[in-house]
Amino acid sequence: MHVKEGEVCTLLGRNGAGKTTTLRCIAGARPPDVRDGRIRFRDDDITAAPTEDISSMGIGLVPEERRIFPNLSVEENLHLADVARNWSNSVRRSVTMGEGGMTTEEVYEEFPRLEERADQRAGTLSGGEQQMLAIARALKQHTDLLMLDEPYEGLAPQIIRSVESAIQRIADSGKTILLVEQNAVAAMNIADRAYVLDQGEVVFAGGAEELRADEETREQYLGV
Amino acid sequence: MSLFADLLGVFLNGLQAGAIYILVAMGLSIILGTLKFVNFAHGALYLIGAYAGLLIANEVRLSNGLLQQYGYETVGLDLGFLAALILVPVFVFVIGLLMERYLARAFYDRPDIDQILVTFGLAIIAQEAFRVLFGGQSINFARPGWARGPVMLPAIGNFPRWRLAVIAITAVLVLLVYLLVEYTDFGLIVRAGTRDPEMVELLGIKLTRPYIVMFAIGAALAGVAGVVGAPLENVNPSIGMETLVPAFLVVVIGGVGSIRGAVVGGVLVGMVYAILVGAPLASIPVIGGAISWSAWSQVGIYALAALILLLRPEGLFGSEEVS
Amino acid sequence: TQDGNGGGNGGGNGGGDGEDYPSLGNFPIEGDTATFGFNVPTSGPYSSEGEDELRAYKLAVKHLNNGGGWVDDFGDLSGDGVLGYEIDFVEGDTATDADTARESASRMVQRDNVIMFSGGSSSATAIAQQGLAQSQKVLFMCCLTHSNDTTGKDCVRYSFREMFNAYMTGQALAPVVTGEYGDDLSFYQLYADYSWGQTQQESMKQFFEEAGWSQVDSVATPLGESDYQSYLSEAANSGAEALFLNHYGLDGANSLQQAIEAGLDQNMEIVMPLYNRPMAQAAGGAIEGIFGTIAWDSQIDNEPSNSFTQFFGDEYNGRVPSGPAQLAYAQTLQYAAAAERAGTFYPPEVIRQLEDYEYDNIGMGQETMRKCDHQAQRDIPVVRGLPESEQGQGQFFELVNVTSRDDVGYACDEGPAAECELGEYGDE
Amino acid sequence: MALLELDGLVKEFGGLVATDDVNFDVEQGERVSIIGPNGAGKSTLINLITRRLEPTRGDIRFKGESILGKKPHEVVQRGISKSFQTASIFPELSVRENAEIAALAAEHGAFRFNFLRHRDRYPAVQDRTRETLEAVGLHGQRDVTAEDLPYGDKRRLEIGIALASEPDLLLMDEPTAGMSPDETSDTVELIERVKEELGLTFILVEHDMEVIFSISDRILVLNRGEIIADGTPSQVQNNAAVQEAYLGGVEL
Amino acid sequence: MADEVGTSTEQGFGDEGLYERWLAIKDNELTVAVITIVAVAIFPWLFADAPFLGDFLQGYRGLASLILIWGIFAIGFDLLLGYTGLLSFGHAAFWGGGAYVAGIFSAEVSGLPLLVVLAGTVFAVLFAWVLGFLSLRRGGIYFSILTLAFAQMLYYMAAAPLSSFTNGENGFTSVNVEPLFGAIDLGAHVFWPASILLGEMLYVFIAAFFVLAVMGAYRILNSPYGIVLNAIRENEQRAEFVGLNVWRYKLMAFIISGAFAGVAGSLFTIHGNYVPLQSLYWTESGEIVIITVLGGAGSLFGPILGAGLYLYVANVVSGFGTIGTLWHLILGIIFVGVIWLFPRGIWGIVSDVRDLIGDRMGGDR
Ligand SMILES: Nc1ncnc2c1ncn2[C@@H]1O[C@H](COP(=O)(O)OP(=O)(O)OP(=O)(O)O)[C@@H](O)[C@H]1O
Ligand SMILES: Nc1ncnc2c1ncn2[C@@H]1O[C@H](COP(=O)(O)OP(=O)(O)OP(=O)(O)O)[C@@H](O)[C@H]1O
Ligand SMILES: [Mg+2]
Ligand SMILES: [Mg+2]
Repeated sequence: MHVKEGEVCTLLGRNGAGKTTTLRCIAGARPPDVRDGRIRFRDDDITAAPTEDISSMGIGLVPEERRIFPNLSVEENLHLADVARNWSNSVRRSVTMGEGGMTTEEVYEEFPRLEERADQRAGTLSGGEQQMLAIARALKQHTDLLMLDEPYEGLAPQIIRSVESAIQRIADSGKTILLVEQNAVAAMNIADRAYVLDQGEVVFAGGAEELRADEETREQYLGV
Repeated sequence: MSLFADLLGVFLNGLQAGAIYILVAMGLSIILGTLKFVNFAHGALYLIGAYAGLLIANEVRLSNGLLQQYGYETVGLDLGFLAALILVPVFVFVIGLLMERYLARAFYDRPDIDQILVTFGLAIIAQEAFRVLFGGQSINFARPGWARGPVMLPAIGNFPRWRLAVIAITAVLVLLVYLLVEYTDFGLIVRAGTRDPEMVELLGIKLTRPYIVMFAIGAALAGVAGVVGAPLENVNPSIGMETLVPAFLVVVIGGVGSIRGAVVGGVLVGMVYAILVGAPLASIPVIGGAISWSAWSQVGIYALAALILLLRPEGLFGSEEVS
Repeated sequence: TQDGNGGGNGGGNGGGDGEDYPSLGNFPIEGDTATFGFNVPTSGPYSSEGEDELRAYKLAVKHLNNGGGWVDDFGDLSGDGVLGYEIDFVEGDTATDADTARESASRMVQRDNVIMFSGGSSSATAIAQQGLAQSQKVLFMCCLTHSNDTTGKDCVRYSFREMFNAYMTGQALAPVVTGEYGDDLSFYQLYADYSWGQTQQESMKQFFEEAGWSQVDSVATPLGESDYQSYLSEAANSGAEALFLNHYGLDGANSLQQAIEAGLDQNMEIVMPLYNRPMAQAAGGAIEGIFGTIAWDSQIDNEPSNSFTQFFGDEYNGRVPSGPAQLAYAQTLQYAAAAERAGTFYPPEVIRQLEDYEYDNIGMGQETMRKCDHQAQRDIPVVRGLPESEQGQGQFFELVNVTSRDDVGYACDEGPAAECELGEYGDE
Repeated sequence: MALLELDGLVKEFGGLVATDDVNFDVEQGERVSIIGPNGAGKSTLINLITRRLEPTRGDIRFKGESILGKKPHEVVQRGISKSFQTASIFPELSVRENAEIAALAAEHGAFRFNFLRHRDRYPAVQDRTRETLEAVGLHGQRDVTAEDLPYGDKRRLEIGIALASEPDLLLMDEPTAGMSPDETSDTVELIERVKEELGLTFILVEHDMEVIFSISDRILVLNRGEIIADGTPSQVQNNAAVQEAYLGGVEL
Repeated sequence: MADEVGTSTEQGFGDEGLYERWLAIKDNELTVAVITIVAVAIFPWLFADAPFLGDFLQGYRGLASLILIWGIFAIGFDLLLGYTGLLSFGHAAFWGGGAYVAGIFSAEVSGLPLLVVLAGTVFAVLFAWVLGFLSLRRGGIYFSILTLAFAQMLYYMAAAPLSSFTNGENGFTSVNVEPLFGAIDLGAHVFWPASILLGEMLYVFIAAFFVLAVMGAYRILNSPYGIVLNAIRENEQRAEFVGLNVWRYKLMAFIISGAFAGVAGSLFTIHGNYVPLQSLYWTESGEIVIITVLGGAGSLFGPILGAGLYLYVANVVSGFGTIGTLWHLILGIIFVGVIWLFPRGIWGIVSDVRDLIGDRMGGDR
């Protein structure tokens, strides 16, 4: 499996197909289980790199269930991304972090809702707001590759639409996006290319159009 | 003596009694809240702080123990009390670093019970090591004039100068730690890590160093407590454990991980104690007078803890998720 | 009747005593070595005291076997063992804890078959050990224990106490202290809330009120308290002119130190009824000018005291012996002398020799070991703490007075003795 | 009378409404499946029925009697058993002991004062243990430590534990999650067999449509805490709302 | 003695050899009883008087009794820690509380030994019930600290407010033990020649309780409770969801372990004729934790081994010159080492070695 620079790629499959696991492997979370295979990012082998280094190299993950810090305020949640950029993790650092992503102002422009809630504790935000915060946080990082794990999960239709357009805009700005979704139709709206996963194996790889045309795969693996 | 002055006196006594517990409990609580590490050896850090302070400040004559047997009748650097106050926190901070690196880290993933047991064992080792080296006797922690004797306070009368200083030092340290945790990037990372360490790493921050530093800060607080608290009593090998038990009560009363909780818990314990000992109860006709409530002062502290835990199991300022 | 026998070493009368006594406790002794047990705290809060006791015990054994020291002056002792037996000893650590002390003592009795054991340092450990002594029928010679109960409520036939008690401390202190500070002061007492502290404060109240002082209040502090500040502020606010700190050991060092720290000495006269050396050491400069009583002191000027200070110092390169050391040494020799007088180690006979024994050979004047409660009637040294600058070399006190035994003490139906029931000799 | 009745059940987590006014009945002998997107509130619903969660509003009746205010173990004793989403077993005990615990709870009730009687003196417990293990096909591995079993067998053991108490109603939360196709079909077979043999009533939460359609009489579709469809498999399959919310039809 | 409790239900005697035959009978209740009785009967002689061994060990009979007493305490504690997974730091309350009540009962009501033990045990049971009721509302570290707090409360009560009953720091000295059944003096020797092995009646009295305790614990572990408690330790939530009233089982485990502590505490009073205030202090709770973990929590024999080892070191090794003064330190280091490297304790190491040898002997079983 590979993702090209600048494209929007989507990873589809049923529950438990292994989508989240794939993203987590890339991000380096709980990586020692990777038994076979390599993960390369821009020619660097990151299979065994520590989580924090992978993040520093420009791979951002918006994980399932959002994982914002409920005990911190919205502002603090966003600030943490800035802190992360300037934080030196070891005395002799092998990876240097590039320029940051968006500033807080830019993020607030993107999601005006968050500015209104700047001082609210993130745990008390609505689901949609939390999702925005999670995406905003990833945008603030220096991310070349943004990985989104079911970003529409639990969101109301109009919020989905605004999240969707945010993703679209990010994609347009030249960032690479890897989107994981159960909802194949929604994903294919913005994807250039798609992979379909089942029981941990890639069963389909190709352009979004191609998948749309492939009744059988859709029927069998996506239930559509 | 007016009732007001009386109450003021009791308040001050309660505050000073609680101050040392606050310092010890704050470190204990931070370590338990952020690192989820149960440290029964925290009292040993108090002990180390006390002995280190004693040996830095004074020259001490030993009358038994292994050192004395091997000819070291007097030990200590004799650099003065001020030097001790400055050097001890640094020294115990370093011990905290080592403890995190070589002990706690190996036990983060093991059950609570193992953490309790291994640190309990360590506390015994520390206590016995001091007993073996310096003997079991209590050593007087002599101080220079400016840290000794009484000051005259309006309304209250004579009050030990050093106890007043301990209250002030505690207040300053509480404030510093509070600012550090609430208003610095470091504090932000630690607070975030408390809830979701993996996500912090996904953002690109390795938590190893913030954790080790946080642990060492907690340790240093216990060390400070040792060097400022021991002069109020005497230095002997069992003071560590004796301080730990009430400090744990303060932590659970206040709520794990909460600085505010440690402060309120410590003050509460100090106040209950001072009230049971002091005048207010005795001057109330029905319950005072005939019965000496002072005999109940220790019982009162434990009863308070039990009561609060039963009514509010997560402690006064604790959040439910921690346990 | 009860017949405690350790080690199951059965055996009839035998022994080398040449007398026909049944076997009882660890009597008769097998072989030709009699073993003593010395059970002192070498860890815990009174360990420096215990170490000094141990030095004196070892010296006593050495002198009993080879002559020297007071052995040469005691008419009953030969300096060639006791009753032809060579004396050996075992030691144990009480850790200043009654439970440990008792276990250690029972090891001495059962495993090492000691014919006598001695020790103490803390009334709780002494009382625990003498209970064992009575049930095992092995003699216990108390060393440092000051509670009225040791020879009062908890007294036993198989134990003797040379040390005085809280009651006698009150009697000895009252004249000296009232002489110094005047005879119409009001006083406030803090006391440790257990039997020693309770009896101590009762005795202080009794004898100081008899001397014309009046008590404002007497407040108990829990055992093991380390922060007396709250109690002391109450005392300071009470308006009393004197403060008695009936605390002992570490508690005493803490309460005295904290009283000085809080400036109580500026407005009140402080009295510490019972001192000991580790206490003084831990309290440091705080003891300056504070009155109290003490078991024995090297400054007492008479022949036995001077020679004890001399030969103890010779043995342990110049060290000045403490009061407990003198008690330890004296008690060991007293036992040996009694056995010689009895002509046997058979405990009931040795006990009878010790009961109502009159002596003046241990530096505390003319004494009687009373039969009714096994309490020595003797003089009591009253001391005053030295300033920190003059402390050192084992000296912490200035000797103010040695109160004569005629001015202290009580009849067999009075005071603590009224509660004493000694129990059986074991040969009834 | 319905075996299980849910009446206006609401569960809120802070501001989030996890189940929103859920009403449905389950008849004796019925096999009901609950489907719905992630976070729809399926597990929450199951947890409400097993009394692991306290509802914000509403009532749950089992055999005509409200079970609100009952402890989880009391609900189990009344005949509601649950198989967990992730294999929840007693890892350091043997397979046989795992089953025996459930058998004990079934034979002896929630608590009994029998700590001085040997376990072997209860033949009924032993029999039930053996029957349970045979039913899930683990009798041959009875002396293996549970944590050493392969994942699929652990799930089977987990189901076995739930079955040992001979429940009237069995709740299953994603019983085939994490299983390979073979293991999944084995499990389906197991469920089929149990269904035949014991005539159980059960409620199943699953994402695997094959499993759902092959073994349920009735399907409930949950979306954002609300029931959006309730009917036979074919009815549900053709339901537009379901297509939209879950099966993936049209984008919102 | 049997530590792997109740692993075999179907027993068959084969002729394959001694080892198999041993395996077949070793978990039989009668076997356990016989082995325990024999071990207890020869223990004091081996420990104190046996030629060479007794001299080498330097044991003594009083210590043998004390080891059995602490052994009873440790067995009970292990039911809670090893089998139920609850770490109590407050068991001094039952040990010391039982000891005090036994002492006071003997002085005020009756000195008949069985009644004295009964009184101490009843108190421990009732107190464990109350304390368990309050402490078991919380798990993990909170449970440990709650039990510690309640036990300390009892200590301070005994030290000051209740000192008129307990005699405060001096300890309770008025213990009055009468002859057993009014006829058999506990201080007297048993009839010859049994006295060579057993010594005094007191030892027989204590040993009888010890055998009962081992058998009782063995019964409990092989009863439904054994497996239920294990289940609670392993996965408390699942145990609740198979329909077990976890809370009541935990409370029962706490009470049962309190009862063992009460029996042990009462015997301690009879053994020593004295109750030290120290018996209520938290260090006593710490000691039983060390004993149990060191010996091997989660096995029947481990804690007994731990009790023997700990008391031996504390009372005998502590007298050996320089090493003696270091005994506490060394024990602390060993304790930390055991938790770090061998969480199953010394008995865990022993049984691993034994299994290894067993595998060799028994072939591919
Ligand atoms: N820690 C774990 N232990 C055991 N199995 C796991 C673990 N994590 C994931 N799995 C299993 O691995 C498989 C793949 O899981 P994954 O979360 O990657 O699926 P997914 O495609 O993201 O599903 P969803 O759509 O529900 O998010 C699942 O069957 C899951 O149950
Ligand atoms: N303890 C809790 N505290 C707060 N929110 C919770 C809690 N448990 C569940 N939720 C929320 O309630 C909603 C419903 O969760 P639930 O687990 O019932 O979903 P589900 O339908 O089982 O999903 P899945 O198919 O992924 O298992 C989710 O948004 C979840 O985040
Ligand atoms: Mg996923
Ligand atoms: Mg679910």
